[in-house]
Amino acid sequence: MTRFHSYLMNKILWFALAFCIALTLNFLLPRLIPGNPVDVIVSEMTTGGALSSEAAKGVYTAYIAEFGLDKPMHEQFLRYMGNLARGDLGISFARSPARVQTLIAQALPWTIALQLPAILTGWTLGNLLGVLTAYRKGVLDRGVFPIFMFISSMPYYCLAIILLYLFAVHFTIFPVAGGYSFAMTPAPTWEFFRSAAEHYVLPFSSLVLIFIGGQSVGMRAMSIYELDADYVRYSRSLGVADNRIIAYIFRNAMLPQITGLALAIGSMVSGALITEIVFSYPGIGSLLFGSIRQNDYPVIQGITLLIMIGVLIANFLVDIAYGFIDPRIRARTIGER
Amino acid sequence: MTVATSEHASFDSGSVFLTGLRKFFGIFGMINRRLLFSGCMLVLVVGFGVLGPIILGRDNPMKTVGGLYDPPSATLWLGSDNFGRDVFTQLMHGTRTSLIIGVIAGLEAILIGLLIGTMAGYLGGIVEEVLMAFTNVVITIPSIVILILLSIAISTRSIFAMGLIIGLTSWPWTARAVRAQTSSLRTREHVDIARLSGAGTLSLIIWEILPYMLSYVVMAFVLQLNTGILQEAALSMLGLGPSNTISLGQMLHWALLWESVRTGAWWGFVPPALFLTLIAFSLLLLQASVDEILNPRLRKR
Amino acid sequence: MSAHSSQVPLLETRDLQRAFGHGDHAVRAVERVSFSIQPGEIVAIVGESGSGKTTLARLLLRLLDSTGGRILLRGEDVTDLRRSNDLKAYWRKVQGVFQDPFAAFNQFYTNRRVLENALKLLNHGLPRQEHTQRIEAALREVGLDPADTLDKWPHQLSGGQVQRVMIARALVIGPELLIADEPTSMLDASLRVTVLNLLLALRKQHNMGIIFITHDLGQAYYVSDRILVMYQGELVEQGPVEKVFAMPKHEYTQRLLADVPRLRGA
Amino acid sequence: MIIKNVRAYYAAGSGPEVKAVDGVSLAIREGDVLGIAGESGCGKSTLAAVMSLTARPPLNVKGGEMSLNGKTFSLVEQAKFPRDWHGKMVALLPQRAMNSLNPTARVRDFVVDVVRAHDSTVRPRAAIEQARERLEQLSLPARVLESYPHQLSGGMRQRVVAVISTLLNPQVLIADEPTSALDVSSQKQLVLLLKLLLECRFITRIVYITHDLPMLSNIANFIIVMYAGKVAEIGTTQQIVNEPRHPYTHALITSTLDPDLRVREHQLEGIRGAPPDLRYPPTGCRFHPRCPRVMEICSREEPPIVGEEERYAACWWVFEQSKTAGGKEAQS
Repeated sequence: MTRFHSYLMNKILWFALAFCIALTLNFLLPRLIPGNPVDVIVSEMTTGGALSSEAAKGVYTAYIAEFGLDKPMHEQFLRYMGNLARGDLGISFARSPARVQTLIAQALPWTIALQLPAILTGWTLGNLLGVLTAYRKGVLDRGVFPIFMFISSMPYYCLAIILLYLFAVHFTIFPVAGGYSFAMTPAPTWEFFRSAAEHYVLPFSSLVLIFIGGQSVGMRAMSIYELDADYVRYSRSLGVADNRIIAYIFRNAMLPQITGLALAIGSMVSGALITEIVFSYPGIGSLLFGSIRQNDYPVIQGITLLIMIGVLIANFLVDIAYGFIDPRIRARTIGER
Repeated sequence: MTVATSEHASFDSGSVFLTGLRKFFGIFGMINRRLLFSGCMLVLVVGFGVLGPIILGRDNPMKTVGGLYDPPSATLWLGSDNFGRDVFTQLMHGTRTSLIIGVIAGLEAILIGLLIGTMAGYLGGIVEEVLMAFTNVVITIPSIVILILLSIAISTRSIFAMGLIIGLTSWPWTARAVRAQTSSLRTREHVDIARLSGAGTLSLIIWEILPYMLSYVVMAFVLQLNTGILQEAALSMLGLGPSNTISLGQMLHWALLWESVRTGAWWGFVPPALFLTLIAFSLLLLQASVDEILNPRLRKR
Repeated sequence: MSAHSSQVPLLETRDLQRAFGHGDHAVRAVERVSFSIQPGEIVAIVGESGSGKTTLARLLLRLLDSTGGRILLRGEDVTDLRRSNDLKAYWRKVQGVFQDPFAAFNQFYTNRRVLENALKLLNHGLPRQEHTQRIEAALREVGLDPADTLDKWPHQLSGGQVQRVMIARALVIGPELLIADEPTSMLDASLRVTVLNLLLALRKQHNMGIIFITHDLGQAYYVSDRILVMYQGELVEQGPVEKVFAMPKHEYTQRLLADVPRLRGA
Repeated sequence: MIIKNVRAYYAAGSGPEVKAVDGVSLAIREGDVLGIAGESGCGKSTLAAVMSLTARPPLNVKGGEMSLNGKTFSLVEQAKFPRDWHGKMVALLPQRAMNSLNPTARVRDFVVDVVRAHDSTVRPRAAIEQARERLEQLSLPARVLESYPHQLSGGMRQRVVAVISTLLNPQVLIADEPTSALDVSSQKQLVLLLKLLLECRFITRIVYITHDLPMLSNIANFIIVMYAGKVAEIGTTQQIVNEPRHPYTHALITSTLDPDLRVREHQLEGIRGAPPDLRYPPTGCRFHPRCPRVMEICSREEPPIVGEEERYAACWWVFEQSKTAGGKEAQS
């Protein structure tokens, strides 16, 4: 086990380093804007006529003090880290006094509810389709597969736009925007769930089709590689049944795909940002979109932080899982390609 | 160190280069339909974006020529957008911008990837460890985060800057692959033979290792080009596109923001979405069909 | 052969070592190998896969740094040569031929380029014409027609021909010692003999010392004067061929000799 | 078992096919080990694929039939063979045992699949028990059943594969260069194992394919020498080794380097040239461009078969020799 321990320590160290670098970037980059972010906001407020110059000055000093932008950089950094440690992401510029973590907590469930089922469904169906097209060839390989290959090469937001136009605008089968009817407030009622389900269909389909496409293309290539392996030829020469051979191939081609699943779940938050914008779905994507338009830096930083944490954790878990699998199996199933 | 070559192995090894050569020139000889299709599509798209504005004399995509979402007509072939600008002109210029950004990003990613990958793979030891650790850290930080933060930090984003930013986040995968290839190539006997003839490190990398990676590099560039174009579109749709110009992503951005989809003004969003799809599909098809030619395992089917 | 022992050997190793990796996980590919070779002598190093014989070849060719021990060329310590010019000087005297003739050629260049590159090592500033003469002479010596070989790509030749071009490459440089790492193992039996005969001719013509690395006892027996047996990185036995074959001392050599299939039975 | 007139070509993209095996017939009796010898590109591995019913595109079988136990099938449509032929009538002992076992399955799981493929009523436990018994009879450790392939040494892996291939007591075992990646000690052990399998009557016929003549002379009692997709000579091992008739066989035998004293006594001669490109095989006798005994007729006409069914050579020179010898006999 000592070997595994040192592997683990090594990994923890590297991920800690990656995390520190990510945090520093997250802190530093928005502060590179010439002047400071508050300048931009306040000037926009005044030009918009929302504020008199007197009031603007008040807002300005209040913001500067609130965000500690008058302090030297290192002090700001310590403060930022200290707040983070307490789970405090600060106050939204645009929706003050709402705290960033509250805004994110409202949006995140929508994103997860949209993405997680789409990823799991797409992954499962895509892998099955991939193996079957590789092994069975015929109609599946020449008819169904190219369609999914086309879909998978499509930018996912383009598919979203086209689905939206076709099924919500041209044929008004589904609602055009939002996560539920505007007339409602979220409540655990039958009507609300019905409305949410109606709003769910299009964004979900746009994601799931892309996932199936991408997954099946990858799985097909992997399966073709396995099909050519010596062990397949040998098993066939001994008369081993087809379904057993497919099971071998599936299992061996699957190992790398599991990594893909873990990483897809880890990057779930950033995976469908634009889908949400297209459908005005009340998740993280829409929140980010609004925040960018309003120069709401604390919210943007909060979201980027969330994305990073998800991806880093997923990567970390995948690496640890690989430490468990025997390295020789790993080398043979993944390393050689 | 096998006892002797098996029948199959030597059947292959004897003609490795023959097949290699055939692979290269065969691209012309055994053009498959998919390659032909994707190639033609790309030529058309590039011609449209690069030559279109010159031939048609439509050099200003920002000029207001109509009203809010005028439908297509004899003068406005694809109608006008939310600001009354000609969608057709925007499409040409947008295509060009997207392609330029993609090329800049792709070239940058390939160059950085090649530099870091060959250095790490060839030199090995501590250099390799440091470079690969750096690469792995960059890989684990999601590129979209860096892109968002960097785009915000640069308040005025030129086309060139957009390309650079995108390229800066997409090189690590190329670097990894190049390192893996380099470290296996450097143990090949022809590299040893060249060393025994007194060749220096740089000349070894350029003359003995790079030629073997040429086909990979071309394919990686195609993929990076695709990534670059799509990343630009995603950033633009988030509202972080290049300033003071138009790209396919920005056309979609404005179309979404000004409710072109929901008001049924299809000419606002269908052309850019179609073009993005077309470019992405052609590039991937090109990559796949070239891969098929270079990789006999897939071709056999 | 023992008569040479008073002379300064052409090449000598003392406790040569090479380990890969560090600490507990280190693999000792070559472990305390000491031997020497005289000018004009053919020494066979016999070992099976994993015995460390290819690592040893790369150490001797200075393509790989040792992790212990010394290498001496005509009494001069060459273990720590690092500078490009020093290494070039070494490679003028010590050259190599490798196992896989097709892998040893860069597929992107013709035979002419490989041979001309080898000449660069000599940096005499030879006139161009002399380049060509030297290359053509070398090709003729290995039994190839220069006009028919020079501008061909390696894939246009058979394995045996390519291997002979490889030997011609070494001849162009004119080394005192040739290290041949399994030069015949990828060749068919019928072509193998041609290459072995060529090695014998080189020794006769140029008084070249040859280290012939092989897994095949029969070939070792056919070409060499002395034989070294390697097992798990160590030199377990060495001596004149007849002696080693007639009275193998080490248990491994005995087993090896007993297990080799013979055409007409044991 | 009899195999008649096998022709198997590789489709080579554009351009002519590679005629890897072109009209080969052979017969093997119960209890025999038939060796097929030849150098790279002679078609011996292709023949192994055809005989073990594992030929797949781009290798296409153009003709030939196989008879075994009174049943005759055309080899052309390999997929049409009844499934119980695979493994039960004909079994393959492949070249690379390293890759021939599924890397992520234990040996016993594969054993279960093999046994149950032919009799689905067998319980998995019974299948494993059957394999365990077999291993013990052959004095191999039964614990290998619990291992993953990578946990076994190269030699052990090849022996395990040999046991699995013969588990169903196939009528013919096709061994395709099974020792080429092994060290000499493991080679010897594999050969001993195969001999033991014959002795125990688990298998009754072996077709052993290799480029390694000394190895072959230690296991086979009949040898077929192939050159460029055709049979050059057939005979018992003694006849091939001691009285080769075909110039090619002769050259092969003389260029074999045994580690014994005779080897050093004289300089050996190799064969000039290289094996032909089988997309464009030479006219007449395919060996004629390299043959030291080449005659004018060799490049024009296919060589005649000289000798009987079990001892012949296909060669013009041999034909001439036999004619003059026959003529002398008639005179005296």
